[in-house]
Amino acid sequence: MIELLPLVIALPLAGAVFLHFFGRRIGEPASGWIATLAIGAAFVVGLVNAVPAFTGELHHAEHVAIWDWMPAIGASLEIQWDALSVLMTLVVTGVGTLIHVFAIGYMHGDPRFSRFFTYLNLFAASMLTLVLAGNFAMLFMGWELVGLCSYLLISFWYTKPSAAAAGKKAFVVNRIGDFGFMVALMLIFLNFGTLSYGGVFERAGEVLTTGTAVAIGLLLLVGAAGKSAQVPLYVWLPDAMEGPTPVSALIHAATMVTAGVYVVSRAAAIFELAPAAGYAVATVGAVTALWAATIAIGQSDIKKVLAYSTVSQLGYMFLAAGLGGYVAAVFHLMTHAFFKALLFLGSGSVIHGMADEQDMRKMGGLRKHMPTTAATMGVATLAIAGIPPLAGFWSKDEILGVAFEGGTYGQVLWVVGLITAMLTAFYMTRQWVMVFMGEPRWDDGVHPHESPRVMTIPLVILAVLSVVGGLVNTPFRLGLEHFLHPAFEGIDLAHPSEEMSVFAILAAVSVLAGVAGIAVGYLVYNRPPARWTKFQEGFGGLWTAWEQAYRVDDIYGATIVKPGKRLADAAAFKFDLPVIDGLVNGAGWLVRTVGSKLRVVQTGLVRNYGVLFVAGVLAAVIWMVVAGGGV
Amino acid sequence: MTVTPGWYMTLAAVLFAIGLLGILVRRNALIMFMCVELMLNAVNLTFVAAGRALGLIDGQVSVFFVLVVAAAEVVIGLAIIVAVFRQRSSASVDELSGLSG
Amino acid sequence: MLTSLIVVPAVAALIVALVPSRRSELHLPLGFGLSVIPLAIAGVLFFEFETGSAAMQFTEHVPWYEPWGIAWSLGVDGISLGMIVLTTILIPISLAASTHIDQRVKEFVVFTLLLEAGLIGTFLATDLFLFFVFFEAVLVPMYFIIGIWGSERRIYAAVKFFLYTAFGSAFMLAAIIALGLIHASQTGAPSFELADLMSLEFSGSQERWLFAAFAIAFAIKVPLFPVHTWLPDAHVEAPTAGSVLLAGVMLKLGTYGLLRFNLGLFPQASVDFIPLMATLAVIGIVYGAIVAIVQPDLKKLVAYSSVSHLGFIVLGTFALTSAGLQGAVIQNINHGLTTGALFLLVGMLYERRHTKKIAEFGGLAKVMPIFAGVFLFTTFASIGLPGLNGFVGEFLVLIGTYPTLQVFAIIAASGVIFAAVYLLWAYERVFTGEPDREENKVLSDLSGREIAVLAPLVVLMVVLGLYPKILLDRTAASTEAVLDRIEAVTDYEVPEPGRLADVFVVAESEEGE
Amino acid sequence: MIETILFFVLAATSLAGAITVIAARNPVHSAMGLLGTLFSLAVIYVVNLAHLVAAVQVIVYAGAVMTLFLFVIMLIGVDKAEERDETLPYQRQLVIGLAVITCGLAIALATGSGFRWTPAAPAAAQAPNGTIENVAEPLFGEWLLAFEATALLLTIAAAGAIALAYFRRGAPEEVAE
Repeated sequence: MIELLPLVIALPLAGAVFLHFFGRRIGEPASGWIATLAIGAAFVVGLVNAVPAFTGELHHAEHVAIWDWMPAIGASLEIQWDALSVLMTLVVTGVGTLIHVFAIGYMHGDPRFSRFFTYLNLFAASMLTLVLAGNFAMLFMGWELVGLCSYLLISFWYTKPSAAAAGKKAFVVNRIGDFGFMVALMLIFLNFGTLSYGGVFERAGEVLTTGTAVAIGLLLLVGAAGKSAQVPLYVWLPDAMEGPTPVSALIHAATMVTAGVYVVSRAAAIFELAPAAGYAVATVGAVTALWAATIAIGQSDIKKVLAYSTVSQLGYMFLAAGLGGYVAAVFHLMTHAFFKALLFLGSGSVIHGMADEQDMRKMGGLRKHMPTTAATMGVATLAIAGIPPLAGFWSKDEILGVAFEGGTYGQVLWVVGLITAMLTAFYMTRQWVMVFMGEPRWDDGVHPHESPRVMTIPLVILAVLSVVGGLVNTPFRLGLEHFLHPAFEGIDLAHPSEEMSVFAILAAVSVLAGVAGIAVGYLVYNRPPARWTKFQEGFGGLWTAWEQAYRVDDIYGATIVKPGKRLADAAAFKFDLPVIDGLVNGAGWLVRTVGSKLRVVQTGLVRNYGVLFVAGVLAAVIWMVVAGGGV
Repeated sequence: MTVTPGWYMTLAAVLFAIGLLGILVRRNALIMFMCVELMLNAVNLTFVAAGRALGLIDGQVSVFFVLVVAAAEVVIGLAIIVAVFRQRSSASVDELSGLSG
Repeated sequence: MLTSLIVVPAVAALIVALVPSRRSELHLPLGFGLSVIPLAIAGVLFFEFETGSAAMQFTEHVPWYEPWGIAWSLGVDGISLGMIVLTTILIPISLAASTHIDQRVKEFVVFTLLLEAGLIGTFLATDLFLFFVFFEAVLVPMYFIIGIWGSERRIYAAVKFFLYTAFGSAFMLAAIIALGLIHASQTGAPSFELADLMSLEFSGSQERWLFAAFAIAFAIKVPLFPVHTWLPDAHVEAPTAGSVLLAGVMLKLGTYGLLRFNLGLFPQASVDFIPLMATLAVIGIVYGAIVAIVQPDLKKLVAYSSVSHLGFIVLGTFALTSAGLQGAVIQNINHGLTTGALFLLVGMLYERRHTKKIAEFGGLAKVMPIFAGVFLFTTFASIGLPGLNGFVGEFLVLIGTYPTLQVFAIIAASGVIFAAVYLLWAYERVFTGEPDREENKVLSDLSGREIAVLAPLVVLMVVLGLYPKILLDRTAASTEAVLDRIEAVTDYEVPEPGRLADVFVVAESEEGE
Repeated sequence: MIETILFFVLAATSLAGAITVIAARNPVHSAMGLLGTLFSLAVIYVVNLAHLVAAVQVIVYAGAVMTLFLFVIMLIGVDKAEERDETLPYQRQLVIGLAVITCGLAIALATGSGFRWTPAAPAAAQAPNGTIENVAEPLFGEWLLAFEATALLLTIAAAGAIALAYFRRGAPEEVAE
């Protein structure tokens, strides 16, 4: 059945191409269902081929070559099918299908309905190319195509200038990350002579000196930071909320942003050789987690909260991956995909119900009007807060466990992780309470209603997954670790300590943090708004800093964008035109002025010419005499 | 002190120089023309003196060619001068500066 | 066969010229019809081309002026094959895109076909003297195309273009003659045949001077950084067809020349000049991109983007690695397709609004969705999105350059970011948002003809992006031959990436004992 | 001995004639000066055994060319004296400068040791006798082509002169006073 694997990419791609040409004619719901069918079929093919992985027979990576792409650098279109890619494929196609179904409802009435699904399918195909790639070149191809689709989908409503700007910003920031990624590929090619995973990872030990390994690791981190919105390069994700909500759910929560974590896990063999790079990844992750969590607290736009929450949770995954806990990272990736997608879709149905209102301060008391959404988002909020037995608890706890085992530096990161867990619980509860509890603060003329079943069904399924998802890899039965182990053979995976006592204490502490966060959130925000402002003033300037996201955009603007423009202006209009063009035109001017000076000699008088003539003859004679050695 | 061809050469050179001086100094077109004739004759003298020195008759033969050229030049030159002077009264060459750059 | 490739366009030009100008509606269709023949010949040539061999194929040799050893000798190999096919593709397309030309259509078609003959001749000539004849001949039709059918400052641009290139090629002529004489002094009879000249022995400085002379002529043509200012003017003023051909093929004369003659004839000098040429290339990449960001005029923006893209090609050429060279040769063709398409699109905008200023546009995507879609597609091909053709060349060049020129490769890779910035920012200002100006609201979308003109380029962009192997196979042998020759003649060691890996293994095993 | 005296006499007359050509204010006087020079040159030719050349010189030059000159002088009526001042700026200084350089050069060559008049071929024992036969033989032998060329030149000159004169008649009659 392995030969069918290329279908996993081909199906959504075919869907995209088909809808591109015939989408408009097929009309509204049909094109949506075709797209969903395409990605659903891909899910089925993936599932069928995943069976050997579940039963443990897939103990070494299968390869399915499609065709040669760039032989000179060992780049070909080939699929690598091992445990890691199985998991990622199932997550991408599974969550993707649910989001496609949701989008059919959400995008109802949009004039470019079919075009939206073309892009969604194209995105699915690109993400699957990234995940199934058998070499770095194809990975980079998926990497950039995913960036393209996020550009197309963020600026889907391109008539809104802010959406277009957000799309461009996302693509450019991603490109900065890709720059780092490309330099990493250069280093890899120089040292290994090929870009295929096999050639690189098997011989990584012998070929790479620690110095190059650290360099490659750090550069991969730059690329991953660009794509997974980590600290320096995260600014594009909050703006990406301009896109339709299913886009935010699919791309900016479940799949694309996890590409960074996937790359770090895939290149585990290289990070194995470079602990320094690993610590860098962990530090970036921890810093991002805390930084984004603080900002999320101050946000009033329902989607912005979730955006910063995603950045924060990705920080967690990087923290785990950096310390060698790849299984923990991938586990959290999976569970996060479930509940974060659910949260985004939930917020989507809230926005849908509230006639595109996104400001939480104008919501409140919606649980009566949108019971299913309220319930499912409640489950997700508890899951992300890390309340047992939900998925979030198991995966976050394992990450904190991995951090705790990671030596003193690990424990510092554990503390940071714990604080972030508490903050996460707080802002998620704050969001839930502001939206669903308390007094209705709607604008007039808004009457929220529950979303149609086509939207609520995916919510329910994702809620179930959020609950069940965690059981896949509890410390009692390390299902996922056993499943993923073949993909990471030769790498000693860091995982939480075995003895139950340490596990129990850690679990208790993290649950305590979660509950504290929920309590504070509930107590503060279940009151009339006046009470909120008093609580918020308690933090003084900090709160406004959080609200404005530490004005990072303005800082970037002032330090990079504005000087860049000034440099470009100077280069174009002060250097290129006047100086270089000046030189060229100057040559023309020079010839003209010399010519006009010489014109004076042409007086038209015969006798002047006579004199010149004689002078010339005399000069020639003298030269001959002198040269001829006469005098 | 026998007369060597060198003497004739120097005489011709002086004549040539005088002719040249005449062209540069005088403004009257006719005088300049005569000076040209003078210079040509100086050249003829050199030809003859050289022919005599080298024992070659060709010296004298080439005199004929110089003569022909001189004659043709005079014919055309004077025709031009006559034509030009129909329009302008003075014979000075300096007025004729129509071709100035 | 090769001579027919040159003669057919020339004869076609003659035929079109014979058609009386009363029947002006006949000229363009006739010209287009005739220009399809060389395309067919080039197609046959492409598929009959023997992929493995690096030698010149289909060679023809007719002595032209025996005493000086000048001959009408043609030949095609991996390096020039791509360019021939590109030329024969772009000529019919640019003719088809020139229906808006109303005055003096006959002369326009005649000049375009003569241009085609000259271009093909330049790429096929293996006799340096013949190469120079075609190299100069190509300037004349382009001068008229820019000078007559251009926009406002066309005379200035045409004269500047002509003089600038002629200035450069004067040096080249001197070098060619010098080569002929050196050949005469070393082997008795003068000859300009490329193969003969390759076997010449040069004294150190002599080779460097000759290299410099050729390099100046080709650097102006490429254009490399300091000598590039003629390009924006020429592009802005040229008509659509002129821009497409200028950017698509004529710029490649420079890069082709650098690869064929500079690397081919002067291996030692090429190795010595690597730092200089690489620096100029990298400056070109970054500088071209930065300046492109703030260009108010769409065509100037694309012109400066060409400076940036061609910087990649020169960098790949002078990286002297197999991947780098292949990348350079492929990027020649890819850049021709993407930038050709961009110029066609800008030309179509110009036909509708008679302006190229970005500020004049806004929100066109709402009014012209298909146009916006194709423009975005071409933009991403030009930025170098994997899956499309721009990426293959740039990626090969960057990956190939790294082993020899680490720092240059990294700086060049930053060019990838700027490319995204200036093109997407331009796209945003022109296409997104609400169309605020009245004139923008009534613009018509792409007509059937325009789609037909763009379709082949779009298809090629995807095909070459996903399956560049058809081209890579044909160029691999020739580029390897160039590298082997340089390795043989000079002490330069072409780095085999991966061999380092074996080296490490070997080194470690020795240390191990 | 006799030749030296003759040389000095003839040199004196020709130089005198040359100087009167450029010095005389009246064109007729300069014409007479030129005539004197021509005659003294003719005699020099005789001394140098170039008899035919001397004869031709007298007939063609003195006879035809000078008469033409005088004819033109009288025709245009420029035979009155004219002022001698110099109109062109710097002209006089430039000419003096050049004259000085030329004399300097001449003196330098004359006194300098290096420059001697060394005829290419050895001095002939016997100077050629310029009789008609001796001159005619090479003129119509070796130099035939040149001879024909001169014939052509003369016809062109004649045609040119007529053309110049002819067109003038068409033009409106300017008053030439």
